[in-house]
Amino acid sequence: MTAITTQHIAAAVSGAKAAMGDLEQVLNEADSKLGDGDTGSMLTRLIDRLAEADTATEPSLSDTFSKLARAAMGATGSSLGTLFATGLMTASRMTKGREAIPWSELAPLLSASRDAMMARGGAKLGDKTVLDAIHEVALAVEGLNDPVAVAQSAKQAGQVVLERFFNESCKVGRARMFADKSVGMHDPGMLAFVKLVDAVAR
Amino acid sequence: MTAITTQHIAAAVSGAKAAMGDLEQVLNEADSKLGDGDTGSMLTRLIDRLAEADTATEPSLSDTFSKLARAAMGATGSSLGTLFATGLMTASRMTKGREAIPWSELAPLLSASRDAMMARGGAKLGDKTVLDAIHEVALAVEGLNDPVAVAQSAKQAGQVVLERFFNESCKVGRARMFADKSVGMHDPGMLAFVKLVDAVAR
Amino acid sequence: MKKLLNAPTAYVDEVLDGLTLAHPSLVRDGTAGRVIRRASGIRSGKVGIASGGGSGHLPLFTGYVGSGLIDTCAIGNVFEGPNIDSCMDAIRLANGGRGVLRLYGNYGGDRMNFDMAGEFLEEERIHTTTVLGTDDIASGTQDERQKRRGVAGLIYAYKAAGAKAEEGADLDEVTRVARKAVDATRTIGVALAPCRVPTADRPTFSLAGDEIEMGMGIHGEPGIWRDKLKPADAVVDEMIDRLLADQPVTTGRISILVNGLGATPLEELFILYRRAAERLRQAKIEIVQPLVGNYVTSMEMAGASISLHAIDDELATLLAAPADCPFWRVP
Amino acid sequence: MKKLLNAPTAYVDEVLDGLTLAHPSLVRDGTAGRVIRRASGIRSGKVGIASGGGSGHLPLFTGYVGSGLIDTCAIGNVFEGPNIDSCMDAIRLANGGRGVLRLYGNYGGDRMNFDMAGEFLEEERIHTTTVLGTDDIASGTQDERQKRRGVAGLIYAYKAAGAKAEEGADLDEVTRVARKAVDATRTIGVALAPCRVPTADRPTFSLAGDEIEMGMGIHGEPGIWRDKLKPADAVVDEMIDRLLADQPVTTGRISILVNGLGATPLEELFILYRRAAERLRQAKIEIVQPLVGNYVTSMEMAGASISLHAIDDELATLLAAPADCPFWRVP
Ligand SMILES: Nc1ncnc2c1ncn2[C@@H]1O[C@H](COP(=O)(O)OP(=O)(O)O)[C@@H](O)[C@H]1O
Ligand SMILES: Nc1ncnc2c1ncn2[C@@H]1O[C@H](COP(=O)(O)OP(=O)(O)O)[C@@H](O)[C@H]1O
Ligand SMILES: [Mg+2]
Ligand SMILES: [Mg+2]
Ligand SMILES: [Mg+2]
Ligand SMILES: [Mg+2]
Repeated sequence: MTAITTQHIAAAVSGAKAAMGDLEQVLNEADSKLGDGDTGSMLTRLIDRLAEADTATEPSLSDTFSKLARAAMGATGSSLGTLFATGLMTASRMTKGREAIPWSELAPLLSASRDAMMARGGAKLGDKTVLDAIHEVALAVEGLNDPVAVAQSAKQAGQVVLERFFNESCKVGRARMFADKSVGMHDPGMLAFVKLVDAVAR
Repeated sequence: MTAITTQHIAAAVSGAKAAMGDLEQVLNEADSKLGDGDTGSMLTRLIDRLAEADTATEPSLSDTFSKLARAAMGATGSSLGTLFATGLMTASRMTKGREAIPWSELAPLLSASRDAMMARGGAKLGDKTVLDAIHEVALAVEGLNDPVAVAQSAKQAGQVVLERFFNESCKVGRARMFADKSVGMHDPGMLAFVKLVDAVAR
Repeated sequence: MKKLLNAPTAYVDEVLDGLTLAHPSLVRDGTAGRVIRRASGIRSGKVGIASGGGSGHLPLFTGYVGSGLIDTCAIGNVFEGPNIDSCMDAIRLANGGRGVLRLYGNYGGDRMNFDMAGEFLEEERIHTTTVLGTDDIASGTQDERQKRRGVAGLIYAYKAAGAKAEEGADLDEVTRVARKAVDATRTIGVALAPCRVPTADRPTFSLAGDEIEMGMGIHGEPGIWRDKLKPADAVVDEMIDRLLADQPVTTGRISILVNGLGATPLEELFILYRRAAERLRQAKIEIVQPLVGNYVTSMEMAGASISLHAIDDELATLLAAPADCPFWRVP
Repeated sequence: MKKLLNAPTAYVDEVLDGLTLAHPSLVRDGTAGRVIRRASGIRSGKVGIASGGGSGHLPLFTGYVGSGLIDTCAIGNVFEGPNIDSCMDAIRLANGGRGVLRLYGNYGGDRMNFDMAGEFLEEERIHTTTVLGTDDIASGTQDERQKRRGVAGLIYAYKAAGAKAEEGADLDEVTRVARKAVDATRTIGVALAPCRVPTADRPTFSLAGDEIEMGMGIHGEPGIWRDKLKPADAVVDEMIDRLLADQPVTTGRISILVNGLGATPLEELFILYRRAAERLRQAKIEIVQPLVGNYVTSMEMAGASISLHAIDDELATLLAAPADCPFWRVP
């Protein structure tokens, strides 16, 4: 039975990087509707930096996550990028000293990251942010220990959460002031997470 | 036999003012090709000022021209406007003490104005400017003493000069540097003069 | 939306190189060169003021590093907050031993990174306080004032805090006047045309050829209404009305900033100022030290913002105190 | 091409009202209010410097009225020369008894009106001289240099002549250094997008979404070539090459002005400056007092110009002399 290792993380990063080519302007476009139009370019840069970080020789999963967190932090100070780095730091803390974790530990890892991101950013579940997508995926992979099933469920959950929030309004940031305008469009952070899950879970 | 009186001048100004409504943007457009796109708006303002100048009670043609010259000078400091004012000043000087002049004196008046404008602006005949149009009209009305014939000849001369210079290149101002670009278009000052002659000589 | 640039990803670093080459009073510092500090360094014994934010708003933020203003500035990519390292660097470099005020706009990324920087720096025992600019009245209702974004009015907080710090005041005092300046300042903007983030392939928003948007944010975030272009006086009247409704000027005295967003010519700013001054005169409000120009921009965005900074004697004195940076000087 | 204005025909007067309201060191004067002069008036015994030109180029011309710079400025409508009355007023108001230098750009309308003003003033016995700015290298060949137009580089002539006049020099000396400054200055511009004269219903020119025009004049007059947008460094390289080819810098020292035409953000100007500084360093030319910003604009035109002002010891001293106007200050 397989477990999550540093190699899986490296593969996920490569997958994400490959996906960003097409995603960059799609995410910029989504962000430009209510925000400042930079989500895609920011994530492209961030993921490029993750890909540059050589994690092959890291002794533990924790060290890998930590190295990636530091790379992410160096790449940006945007909301989403910083939350992303916060999630990676949490993952690092939770995997101290471990070379691999079973797939069934992905759900608690995601949940803990989500909580850390909530604490850092001050948003709540239901606010129509990246948090809701992480939450949904965490729930979907809960208890699963088979990588194929995990991938399947994660992808499915991504579609579900996107659809569910499509007609909701944003409740954080300046967008909350113009709640109506955010109905009928995807939150760029949520969209980014779902699309990257799709890419990584091929 | 009629002669040119202050009333004729006033009628000419009204005619010009009425024509500017349509001409303003046409002349701006012509000027924007090689210049700064303001010929029409400048002339509109200038002619509005001429129309505001009450010349009805001026004792002589000279006083009328002088009042108009001052109005023109107050309206603008553009090349064409200033040359226009220079022409009016010359007309004033040439009509000192006279209440009316025969139509046959229009040609020498135009010629003298043209010469004063050449001295002021430093351009020559053939440079494709308003001067060429004035020159052509002066030649055309030379010796004529019948207002209908004057009007007819002046209008015809205007068409001729516009056509003749259409495929010539500008030889003054910055446009001279880009002589090729001025081929196949009208000089805005020349076009303005011809169109105003058309309007006034209805 | 043409731009004179080289690689879009090199934009910020090339801008900072040019800025510091042209203005030797500013130097690049910090691990990634993403801090601008005074060439002279922090004066020992002076409270430091560290700011920061995303690129694309020159002269904000980096341009206001100078005497009587801020000491250091962490700078992020275009419309992205500065990263944690830069925030830490900016705080450390502003530390002259009497503590550091963190004074920046109320944006998610900026806040998270300055917060994390503060946590990391706890063991270094640099005493810090935080004041956030929240002047944009279109970005939150009255009862959510603390959620509003900081825009052009932030420079009044720089001025007040900077003057107080230069006086030798302690961190609490510097913090108090920064907060007081923020509380006394309101801004509203109107946009005529968008800008484009260098790495993006289209503008941050689109407006029809005859439309304007009232209340738009400095990153192109949605505003209060979008409608046909109106005469300048009508636009100014609405802006002044909204500003005064949000904050009645009880002191009877204000400074006003008529700020260009980037592509709007000075001529138009003076047309706006003329009307604003007329309206304030009618309201019997005295104008002190008006500012008209491009003080806080969004690259090539077209439009303008108006900020009113209501002053009492204390704020008036701080506003009038000497200050000197490449883009704002009070003699 | 949206504009924040009221009646297009009121544009210039409203701009001047706003300008003088915001900057009390400048006042409107002259029969039609179309002269800006120093609030303090002309100092008796000082040579006066009168300038003038069309509106639409702020801070040029009116913004440079101030100590160590010009004394008065006649201002016309947008892109039209000032009228004779204003020219006469500007000359008279600049007369402190030691003569007046007329210093302005080499444009037809401006020249005719200043000439006529001079003729009308002959009987008033104000001793005047004339120096015309001719820095735009794209507006005439080398052997027709006296026909070239004056653009951004005119401010260097203001600075040199203004400093000399402030020293107490006589009219001949002030005239000599003005001419020397003009002779030492070359400018070239590149346009990215046009502007619109307020009363016109379309822009002064049109450029495709991916095109730029090298050498375009500040009113949108045709330039040297029109082509696809290039990287900023390539654009700067060509501009610097053309400038240095026109005028080899024998003194080894220059001031450089990287000037925004109106709608181009400061960020891009710093990107241009960075490269220009690099190129000059490579050419072993020392940069003194660089200027980067919007010094001479064409309303909302997008693009930039680069001016090189080659200085010897005399011009360096004049450039470094104190000067103070709302838009340029040398301490
Ligand atoms: N406080 C927050 N909590 C959770 N998610 C957030 C928060 N702020 C922003 N986000 C997420 O980040 C996305 C915007 O990311 P990005 O464009 O990179 O940031 P910025 O707003 O700094 O430009 C949003 O769509 C949202 O999903
Ligand atoms: N020196 C000159 N001599 C004769 N005509 C001139 C001269 N300069 C300009 N013109 C005429 O004026 C016209 C331009 O007028 P206008 O646009 O009002 O002036 P400006 O160039 O000041 O914007 C030209 O088309 C030309 O006919
Ligand atoms: Mg964003
Ligand atoms: Mg013209
Ligand atoms: Mg952003
Ligand atoms: Mg003109």
